[in-house]
This record gives sequence, C-alpha cells and structure tokens, in this order.
Amino acid sequence: MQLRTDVSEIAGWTVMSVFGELDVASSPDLRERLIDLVAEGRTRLVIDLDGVDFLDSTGLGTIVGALKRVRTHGGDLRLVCSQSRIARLFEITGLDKAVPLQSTLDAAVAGG
Amino acid sequence: MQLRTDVSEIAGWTVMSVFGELDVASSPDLRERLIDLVAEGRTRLVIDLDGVDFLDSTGLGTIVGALKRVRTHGGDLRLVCSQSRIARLFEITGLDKAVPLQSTLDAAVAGG
Amino acid sequence: MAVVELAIPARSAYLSLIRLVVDAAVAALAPGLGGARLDDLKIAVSEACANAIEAHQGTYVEEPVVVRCIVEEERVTVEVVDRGAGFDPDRLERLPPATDPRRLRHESGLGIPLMRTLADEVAFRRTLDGTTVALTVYRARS
Amino acid sequence: MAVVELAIPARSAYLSLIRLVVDAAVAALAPGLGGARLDDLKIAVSEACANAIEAHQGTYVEEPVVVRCIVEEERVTVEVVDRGAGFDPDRLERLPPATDPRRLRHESGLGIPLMRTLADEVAFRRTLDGTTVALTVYRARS
Ligand SMILES: Nc1ncnc2c1ncn2[C@@H]1O[C@H](COP(=O)(O)OP(=O)(O)O)[C@@H](O)[C@H]1O
Ligand SMILES: Nc1ncnc2c1ncn2[C@@H]1O[C@H](COP(=O)(O)OP(=O)(O)O)[C@@H](O)[C@H]1O
Repeated sequence: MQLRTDVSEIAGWTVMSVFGELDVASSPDLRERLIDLVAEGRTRLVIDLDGVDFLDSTGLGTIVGALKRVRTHGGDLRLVCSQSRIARLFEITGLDKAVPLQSTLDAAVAGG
Repeated sequence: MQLRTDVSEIAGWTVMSVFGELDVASSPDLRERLIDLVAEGRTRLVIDLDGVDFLDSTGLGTIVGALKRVRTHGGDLRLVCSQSRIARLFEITGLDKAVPLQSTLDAAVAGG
Repeated sequence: MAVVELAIPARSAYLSLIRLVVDAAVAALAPGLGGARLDDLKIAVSEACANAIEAHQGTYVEEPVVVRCIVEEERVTVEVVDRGAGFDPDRLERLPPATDPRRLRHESGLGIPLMRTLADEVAFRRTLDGTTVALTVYRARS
Repeated sequence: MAVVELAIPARSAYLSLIRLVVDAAVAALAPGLGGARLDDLKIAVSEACANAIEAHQGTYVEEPVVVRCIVEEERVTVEVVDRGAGFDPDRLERLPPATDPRRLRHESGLGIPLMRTLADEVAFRRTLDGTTVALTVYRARS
C-alpha cells in the first residue's frame, strides 16, 4: 500500500525513514525491506517513524521482528518517534522498554 | 451545515462570499441570508463562490432564486467563480447565460 | 469487481459523508478514474442521494439509504437505493431554457438533468419497495 | 441514535478506507468525541477489521466484512461483523512482558491487547455465522 521508505547512512547507522500508513496491508513490505538490510550486514539500524500517519499492531510486530534480527547479528535498533499518537502505542504495549524511542534523529544516532 | 458567509460592501455592491459545501443541507440557510439582504434593500449583489468546495443543484437553484429576487426589485446579481469545477455546473445547466460568471471580484464589481 | 456499500441515515446532513466515502472508495478501488470524472460522479451521486433522502421523509425517515460502489475493470457504478414511493423519471416537468425569463421561476428540478449530463449512464429502476438509481462512469471515456 | 454501516471486501488493502470512513462518520455524528479518543477508536477498529478480514481468507474471501458505527448520546460503538470460523478470546496465548528477552519471539498477537486498552469496552460475540466485535468509547470519559 501507500508506504514509502528512504534509506541513508548517518554516523555509522543505517537510517530507514518510513512514510505513510503502517498497517497489516503495508507491514509485510516493510518487513521485507528490513530483512534485506540486515542480510546486507546493516545491523545498526534506526527506524524513523516521524513520517508514519498510522501504526497498527502488525507495524509494532514488524519492529519487534527487526529488533530480534539485529540483536541476533550483534547489532542494535533505535527508533525515532516524536509523535505522541504513535509513541503512545509503544508505551501501552510496553515495547518502549524493549526499544527506546528518541524524539530526534540526532539523538538516535548519538552516543555510539 | 459547514457553510460560512461573509458580507461586505464594495463599490456600491453588496458582496456575499460563501465558504464550504453548498448542497441541499446548507442551501436553505444561504437562501435565508440572501432573502434577508434583499429585504434590507441590498439588491445589487455579488455572490463570491471561490470559497465553495462543493455545489449541487440546490445550490444552483438558490442562485436562480436570488437572481429572480434582485431582478424583481430592480437590482442585479453577479457571480465570482474562478474554479472550473464549479463554473462547469453553470455551463452544463445553461445558467451561465442567465447570470454571467466573473473570474475575479474586481471584474464583478466593475462597470456599474 | 469490488463492491463497497454504505448504509446511512436518511438525512441531508449525511450527504457530505456520502461524498467523502464515494470519493475515498473510488480513489482506492479505481485509482485510474481521473479527478474530474470522479468529481462528476460525486455530484451525480450526491444528487441521487439527496432525492433518495427526500423520498424517505415521512414514513421511511428511520430507514437508511444505501449507496453501493461497484468498481469493474472498465467502469464504476454507484447505485443509490431508497424505499420511497417512487416516481416516473419520464414525466418530470421540463425546465424552460436559461435565456427564457420564465426559467427564473424554477429553483429546483436540476438534479436529474445534472445526473444525466455528469454520468455516462443513468438508470432509474423501480424496485419492489422503492427506487434504485444506477450512475455509471466509464474509465476510458471522457 | 445514528447508525452508519459499511460493507467492504475482505482484503487488507481496504483497511485504510475503513479508517477513513470511521473517522468521517464519527466526526460527523459525534463531533464531541475528541481527536485523541477518535484516534484510539480508529486503531481499535482497524485491529478488529484486520482480524475479521483475516478470518474471511479462504472460504469467505468473497464475503464482505461489515463495520457499523452506532452513535448514541453518551457513547460511540463500532461493531465489526465477520463470517469467519470464530475463536475463543479467553484462550489466546499471553505475551511475555516487554522486558523478557523471549518477548522478541512474538511478532504478532498485539491486536486484541491493543483493542482492550484503547477502547473503553470490548465485547466479542459469537454469532450464528461468525464473530461480532463491539468496540465502545464513552464520550465523557477520557
Ligand atoms: N428517488 C426518488 N424517489 C422519488 N421521487 C424522486 C426520486 N428522485 C427524484 N424524484 C422526483 O423527481 C423530481 C425531480 O428531481 P430532481 O431533478 O433531482 O430535482 P429536485 O430534487 O430539485 O426536485 C423530484 O422533485 C422528485 O419528485
Ligand atoms: N474475528 C476473528 N475471527 C477469528 N479469529 C480471530 C478473530 N479475531 C482474533 N482472532 C484470533 O485471535 C488471534 C489474536 O488476535 P490479535 O490479538 O489481533 O493478534 P494477531 O491478529 O496479530 O494474531 C488471531 O491470531 C486469531 O487467531
């Protein structure tokens, strides 16, 4: 569906910016793209969710999957999420304890 | 419904600017406001349709009614309509022959 | 073929919502249908729904009006289904031409003429318990 | 009480349209319901619809899923009606807490927990031919 992703490299991190609605229709597509990044050895990932208009449980699940995959390869995952509407979903599912949310990209790529 | 009107006086014309959707739900309201203007003796009217997002047949009918009323009182009606989506409805119903459309307010209030 | 159906209270305040749904449904189902054609269809549907809602006033005011968007390969059809008393579309009064001064006596009666011009096909079907108006726009035709 | 009903193909590509209609219907019918509560309801409805659509895959893929918005004085209820095989909501696997490393084994199963948190009331009703999920948000409560 209407999902667009941009990939860039910043300060040793691979940043995937996601734009559009991240729901059960579009999450499989994002999942594939994240699997591809990890397969290319890009295991220090930042997912920037500030362009996401809607997030559902499969979107959250896709992020859990990415976290598992980068960790398996000794990497790490960080999230950029300054929209409270979206951050709220991580909070109520407790997932903000597994992947901390940063409110800016700068903060996400800072500190190693 | 979501219909807003502003009234101003320009060069001897009473200009009613209409904003929102002009359909069967909102037209009766516009009709009342136009009747009130004519009752106050304001019979040289310009209706500015550039803020109209949607127009249906009752909106067209309301304008026909206003035209009839100002003419009965020796006045005149002019329309501002630069949106081709809206202008088209006057053209296909032939009503542009009864009330000419002007593409700017300046043009509408020009020439007496 | 994809079908999206909306059932909505018979009140004119809902016309705005109907237009929004038709717009979103057709844009999602038939992305090929251009903006101007979709605008035309939306006006025609709005006119048909206004009449359907009007036909429900009185006895059927609590009954919903149904709007069905049917998207096929080559065309989009929107059916508007009511349970009103019905009418004969061939026996409507004809409006005088716009240049005739008598034209100004008529503030209504433009809905069906608009539908006929804006849609590629308009069919009025008398059903067992009301009227179904089917408005069709072809994707390729202009 | 105002009711707006949408019947839509059982494909996840339509979720976006469902959200849009719920948004527009609730905004039109219940203007009092604040933006954040409406967002919550929209997510809960989207989750329920995703499950309903999933339940139609296979045998019932050609059958529409029905979304019914019921607006009353004090609350808004959205019912999602499917004809799938049904399930027992009390027998779902519980997810480990987010701080447990085993949590990462689960990429799914968050839909119903989200619904339960986001809506004020969630009811799962087994019907004769499927499941109806009713999600309620109260207008005054936060
Ligand atoms: N669905 C309908 N059920 C019953 N009568 C209808 C229906 N649609 C149209 N009509 C009749 O046809 C007339 C003309 O309709 P229309 O051209 O839309 O103009 P208007 O609605 O402004 O009168 C209506 O006044 C009504 O009497
Ligand atoms: N309407 C439904 N019909 C049948 N089964 C359902 C329905 N809703 C939920 N389920 C079952 O409950 C499970 C958990 O649902 P949910 O919490 O939304 O997570 P997920 O959809 O990610 O598995 C689903 O996997 C499905 O087996």
